[in-house]
Amino acid sequence: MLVVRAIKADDLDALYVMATQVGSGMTTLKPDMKMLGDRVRVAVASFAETIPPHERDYMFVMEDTDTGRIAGVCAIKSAVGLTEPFYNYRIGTLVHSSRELDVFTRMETLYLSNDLTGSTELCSLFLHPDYRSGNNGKLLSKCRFLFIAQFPHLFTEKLIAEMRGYQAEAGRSPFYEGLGRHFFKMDFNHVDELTALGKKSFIAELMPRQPLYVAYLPQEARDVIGKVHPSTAPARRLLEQEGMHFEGYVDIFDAGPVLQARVSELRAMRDSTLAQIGLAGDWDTACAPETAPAEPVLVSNTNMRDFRMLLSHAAPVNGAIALPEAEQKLLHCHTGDTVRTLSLNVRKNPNV
Amino acid sequence: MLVVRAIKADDLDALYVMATQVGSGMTTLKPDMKMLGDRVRVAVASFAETIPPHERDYMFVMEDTDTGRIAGVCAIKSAVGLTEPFYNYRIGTLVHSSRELDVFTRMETLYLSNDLTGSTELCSLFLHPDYRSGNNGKLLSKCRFLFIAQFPHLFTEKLIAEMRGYQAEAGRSPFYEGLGRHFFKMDFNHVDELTALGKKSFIAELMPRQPLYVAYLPQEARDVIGKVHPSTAPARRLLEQEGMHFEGYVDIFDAGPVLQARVSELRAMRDSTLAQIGLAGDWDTACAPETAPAEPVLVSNTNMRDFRMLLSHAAPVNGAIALPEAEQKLLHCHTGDTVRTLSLNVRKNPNV
Amino acid sequence: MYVVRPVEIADIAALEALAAVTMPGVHTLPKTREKIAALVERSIASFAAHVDMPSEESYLFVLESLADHTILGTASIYAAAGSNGTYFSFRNDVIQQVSRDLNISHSVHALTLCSELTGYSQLSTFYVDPSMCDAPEAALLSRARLLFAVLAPQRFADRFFVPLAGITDAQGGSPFWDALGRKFFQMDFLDAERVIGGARNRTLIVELMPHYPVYVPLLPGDAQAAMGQIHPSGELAFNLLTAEGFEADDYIDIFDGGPILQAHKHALRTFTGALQRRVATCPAEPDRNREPPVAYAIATGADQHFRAVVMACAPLESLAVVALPVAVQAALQVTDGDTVVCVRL
Amino acid sequence: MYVVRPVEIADIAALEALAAVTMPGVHTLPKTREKIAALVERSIASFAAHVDMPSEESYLFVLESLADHTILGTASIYAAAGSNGTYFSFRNDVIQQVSRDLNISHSVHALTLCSELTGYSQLSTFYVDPSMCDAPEAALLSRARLLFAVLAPQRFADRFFVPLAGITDAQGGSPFWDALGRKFFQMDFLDAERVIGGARNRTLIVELMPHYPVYVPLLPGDAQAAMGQIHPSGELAFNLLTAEGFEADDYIDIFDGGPILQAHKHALRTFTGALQRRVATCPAEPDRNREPPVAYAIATGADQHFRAVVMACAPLESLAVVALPVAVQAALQVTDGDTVVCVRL
Repeated sequence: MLVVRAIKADDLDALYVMATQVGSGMTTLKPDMKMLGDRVRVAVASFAETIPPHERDYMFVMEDTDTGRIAGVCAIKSAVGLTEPFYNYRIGTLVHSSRELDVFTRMETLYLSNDLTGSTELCSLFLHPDYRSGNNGKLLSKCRFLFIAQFPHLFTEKLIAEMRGYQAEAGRSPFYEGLGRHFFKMDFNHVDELTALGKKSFIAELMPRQPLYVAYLPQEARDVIGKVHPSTAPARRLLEQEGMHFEGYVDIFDAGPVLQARVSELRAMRDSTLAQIGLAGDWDTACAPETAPAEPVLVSNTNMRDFRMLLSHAAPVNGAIALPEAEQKLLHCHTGDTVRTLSLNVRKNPNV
Repeated sequence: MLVVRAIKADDLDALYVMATQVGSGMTTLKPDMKMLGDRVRVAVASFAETIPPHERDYMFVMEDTDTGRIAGVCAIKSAVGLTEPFYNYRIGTLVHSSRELDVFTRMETLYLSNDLTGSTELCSLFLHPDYRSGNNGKLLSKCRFLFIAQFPHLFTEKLIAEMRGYQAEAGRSPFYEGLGRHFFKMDFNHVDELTALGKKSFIAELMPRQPLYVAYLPQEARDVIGKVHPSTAPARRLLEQEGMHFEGYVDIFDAGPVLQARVSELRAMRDSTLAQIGLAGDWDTACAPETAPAEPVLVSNTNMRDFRMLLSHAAPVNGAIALPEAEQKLLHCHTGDTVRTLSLNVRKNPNV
Repeated sequence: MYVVRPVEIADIAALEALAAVTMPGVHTLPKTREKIAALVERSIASFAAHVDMPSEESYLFVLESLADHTILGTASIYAAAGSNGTYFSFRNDVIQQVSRDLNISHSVHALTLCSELTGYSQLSTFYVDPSMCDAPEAALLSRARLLFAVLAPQRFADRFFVPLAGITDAQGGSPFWDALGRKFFQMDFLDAERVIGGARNRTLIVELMPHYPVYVPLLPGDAQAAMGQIHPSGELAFNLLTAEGFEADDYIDIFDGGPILQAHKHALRTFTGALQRRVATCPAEPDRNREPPVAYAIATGADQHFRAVVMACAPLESLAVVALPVAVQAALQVTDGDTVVCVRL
Repeated sequence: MYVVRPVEIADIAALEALAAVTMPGVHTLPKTREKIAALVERSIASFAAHVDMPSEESYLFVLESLADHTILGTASIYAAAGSNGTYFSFRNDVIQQVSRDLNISHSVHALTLCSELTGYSQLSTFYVDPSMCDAPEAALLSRARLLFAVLAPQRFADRFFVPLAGITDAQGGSPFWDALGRKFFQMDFLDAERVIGGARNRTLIVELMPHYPVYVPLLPGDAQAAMGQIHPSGELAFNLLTAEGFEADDYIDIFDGGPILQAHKHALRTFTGALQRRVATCPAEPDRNREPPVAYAIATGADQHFRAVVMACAPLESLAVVALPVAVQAALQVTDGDTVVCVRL
């Protein structure tokens, strides 16, 4: 079975092996033992709560308990941009209008901003190709929302996730070619590497600081603003189901979208429920709304330091959940313990 | 009893009388027969769906059915800024950081923007002082959300409400004194009047177009950015309960906040339910969760042209609502008709 | 002989004929008799006015052949550009970009909508009959405006500028306009020029044009190439003006990207080289032993009596008087002992 | 007699003594012997270099009393400001605001961080002993830098600027800094000047200073009042430079708001008034019938042999030679038939 759990110090080697599989495009998960070691150390300290909340970086691994193999990884960074500026373009609107000529022109504009400074970031999601099937991707991505719903006081009001932007053939970014290249005079991959290494002062030095009208860009560049890389589209949909939205912020290099949410408006915050492990009373069971019998449910324990989560088919009924023994064991829980539950899939209000 | 309903052509006189009571500060409800007449005409055409959705202005009156008197008014404008530019300041963040000096400065900035162009606006809320008691204010304000939940296809994704900004003694606006006055060289009230009259080209002509650092403003002006006038605080809270938030847009003159929501995330969209007028089955009643017996519920009919809404104490149970005869009459409904219901007050998830 | 003088009511028909052949674009003569008549009347009133501070005056000059009294060219100057508003132009800013970490150093050009030329005196309409293009009278006509400013400095600002028409294609399209103005105005170049009447001081400009600097590298190649380029019809004017001391690199037109030449009067040859000389009647037989003769523009009159002609004579630098033949005196309407200003052409 | 000449190693001690009395602020001598020595060495290398394009050279001059060989002042010039980066300043923009509807018309000043002065030649350190402030040698020292540029134009740009220290209070605080720089740097004025070493070309400036124009009306009154105002210690330099032809209104310093004077060389009296004359030895008894004598700065040498002195003599405009007493010839290290440049002081 698969369980998602807080990373531990001795996961480092497995994490490194996984990072070698990631390939380019994810700047936060590079096969660099020093970088990964630092990161795991911070993550372990985060779960142990030995560093201040805004410095934390909660990293989770998905473990295949049959083999002990690490199948995936994902993380929640408590606050971005507090030591290095965190840049985005924000898409705004300017209206140019003249009554005299009866002209009304609505223009999109790009503002270089650090508006998302201090936001909590969902990042570093990677699922090993061997495990890309069934609900595994959903489990890995959505586990973070359950964690946030369990410990909301640890997070700022704003949650973000940067999505990889659209690329054409051979990794060419039409947005970068239409904008950044004129100012950086170097290849997209080179720029990408520099930012991964934290060398960001060149952004302040070379990036045009004045707001730009989108209409100045070539059509090809305009077309991809806020578009994700095709391979990222499923990941985007999962986040959108949980209440994250594209609110007009994009990456300054490839114009990939940033999804955002208010923590308090996440589906996990609204709909997740606590339940005690055990059998529900007859009356409760009888009155339970009739749902599809095999509706999967995310279930986690409520323990920060040893946070663990899995996908169950046991449904919580009026505050009780009949969790199978094996799953209790994987969660390090027993009958009578409280767990947090959230249906894996979204149920829309049928009345609107 | 009080019923909120779509305005009708013959409400004009009563509306004018009400507008004389409003006083300064609300630019959209002035005692001007020509302006009000135009507005009522548009509103009637809106409910009749004889003008395109983005031109509509749904205006509601609250009628005291005992006396026939108009007790209050409120409106939903389908889309702002499509004929005259709609200006706001957007508050952004810029980080100035130098590793060399170990300086990291996070600055707030004001961007003159028309970002909210095309948004649906909640506006023109006024409740006659004689009726400012009980749940009347809530009923009047929240009726609009039920209307939106009933006809969501008519609205854009973004919903906004402009809140009156903070004023000091004698209507002095510290924000205006610290910023606008330097460029407009006239009194706040005069500026306010000009915008009410739709004379907005002076904004393009005189307003500083470049982004401003908030730190340049006097402390007194900075302190009131995003602050509402004390008398507006209760109205703000009502909107926030329904899922509207301050997202960093403020009025360009007095820095009053704009509250925003995605229509799809409104409480009314998530939680309002349809119910048939009639008695619930025994089984349903028996299984109903035990709520406080007198929990008030907003109930509306589902008829666009003759939209009517009131506050009831009948609770919907599994798709049925036992609405008293008198209330059915006020809603122009009968047994077997479908109504939309939403609890007046918010129920928070007790599990987070 | 030819004289440059203020326009008169009687010239309207001749101007109308000139207008029929001038090119489309900015800053040429209007096409209708009515508008030409309005221009002429405004000019006559301006020359007649007593001016302490330059304001809405507009002075129109014509080049007349004294032989047959035909009008062979016209040129104008506004006392203060944008006087009832703001004169808008694009300032050509250069931003140095340096990153020592990356070892990058280059400059980026940006165009900023600005109003700095407001209140400058503006040289406008300039047209000479093709038959006269190579004659010194073409230069005389162009400089007559500055000579008038030398004679009546209180009528003008200390700085002058001249917008020259930018390049357009055969259909009257402008690549610069297509990349910029069109996006905001949503109309063709010639339509925009028509609705705005060639003006650069209207509220609608600040309403419609971009508020933020335009980074030149983001413009399409043809628009970049058009920046600061003159319409072929403006070549003569351009050459005369740069020879005069005007500089071209700082500003361009907001519509077609044509160059706007500008200068402080102290940098202009007409101002720095103007010599005040007393008039003497020419001896019947000029002194053949003197240095070879030099072409001078000779002008007089600080009001409606302004006149300017071309004359060749010995260098005047070391002389206190200028000897004028009777015919020249007649053309200038001066006589022995009057004062004229003389500038080498 | 006094001579202005390139600094030499032997002057280091004297400069150290001068540095001990100069005011705190920008563009004065460094305080440590080590840094002074580095400056001197850099200057010596610059004077000795063969230069085609102005770059990182920096030239330091001293005013020496030939009577007792004391050093009474020093002045320097950089060949190209910001040569290893970008020289940042605030450009003083004026935005015309006009609303015809509201009948409003006024101008708003805005300060824009710009790099336009990059590559200009920069006049820097200037200090004269108080005993010499009223002597013509103070003017000589200031102008010696430009005289050197006249003699060695390939070493300098066509445009020059001079930043002058702005006003500070008794505690070394700057009201302009408090309103602007402090908000971004989060430190006191003197601390900021110390960490940046008085430079205006560092990456951290673009990292920390505001990216958008600062609207002047939003600044507190004392900061507005400080804009373009000089520190009292700079008054002498200011007067000498404006008399020279420098203009003060276009740029101010990004830290203290002090004025930055600038000019094209064609606008500077030293360039426009410089006369090249052959040296002749002075007659024992000067001609008493000539016009009253005029004070001239006389200079020679396009490299480390540069020398300049003050001398009174008859006007030189119409002469081909300048008669120099033997002592002056010695001070300039010239002799009969050599060429010198002469400018009226």
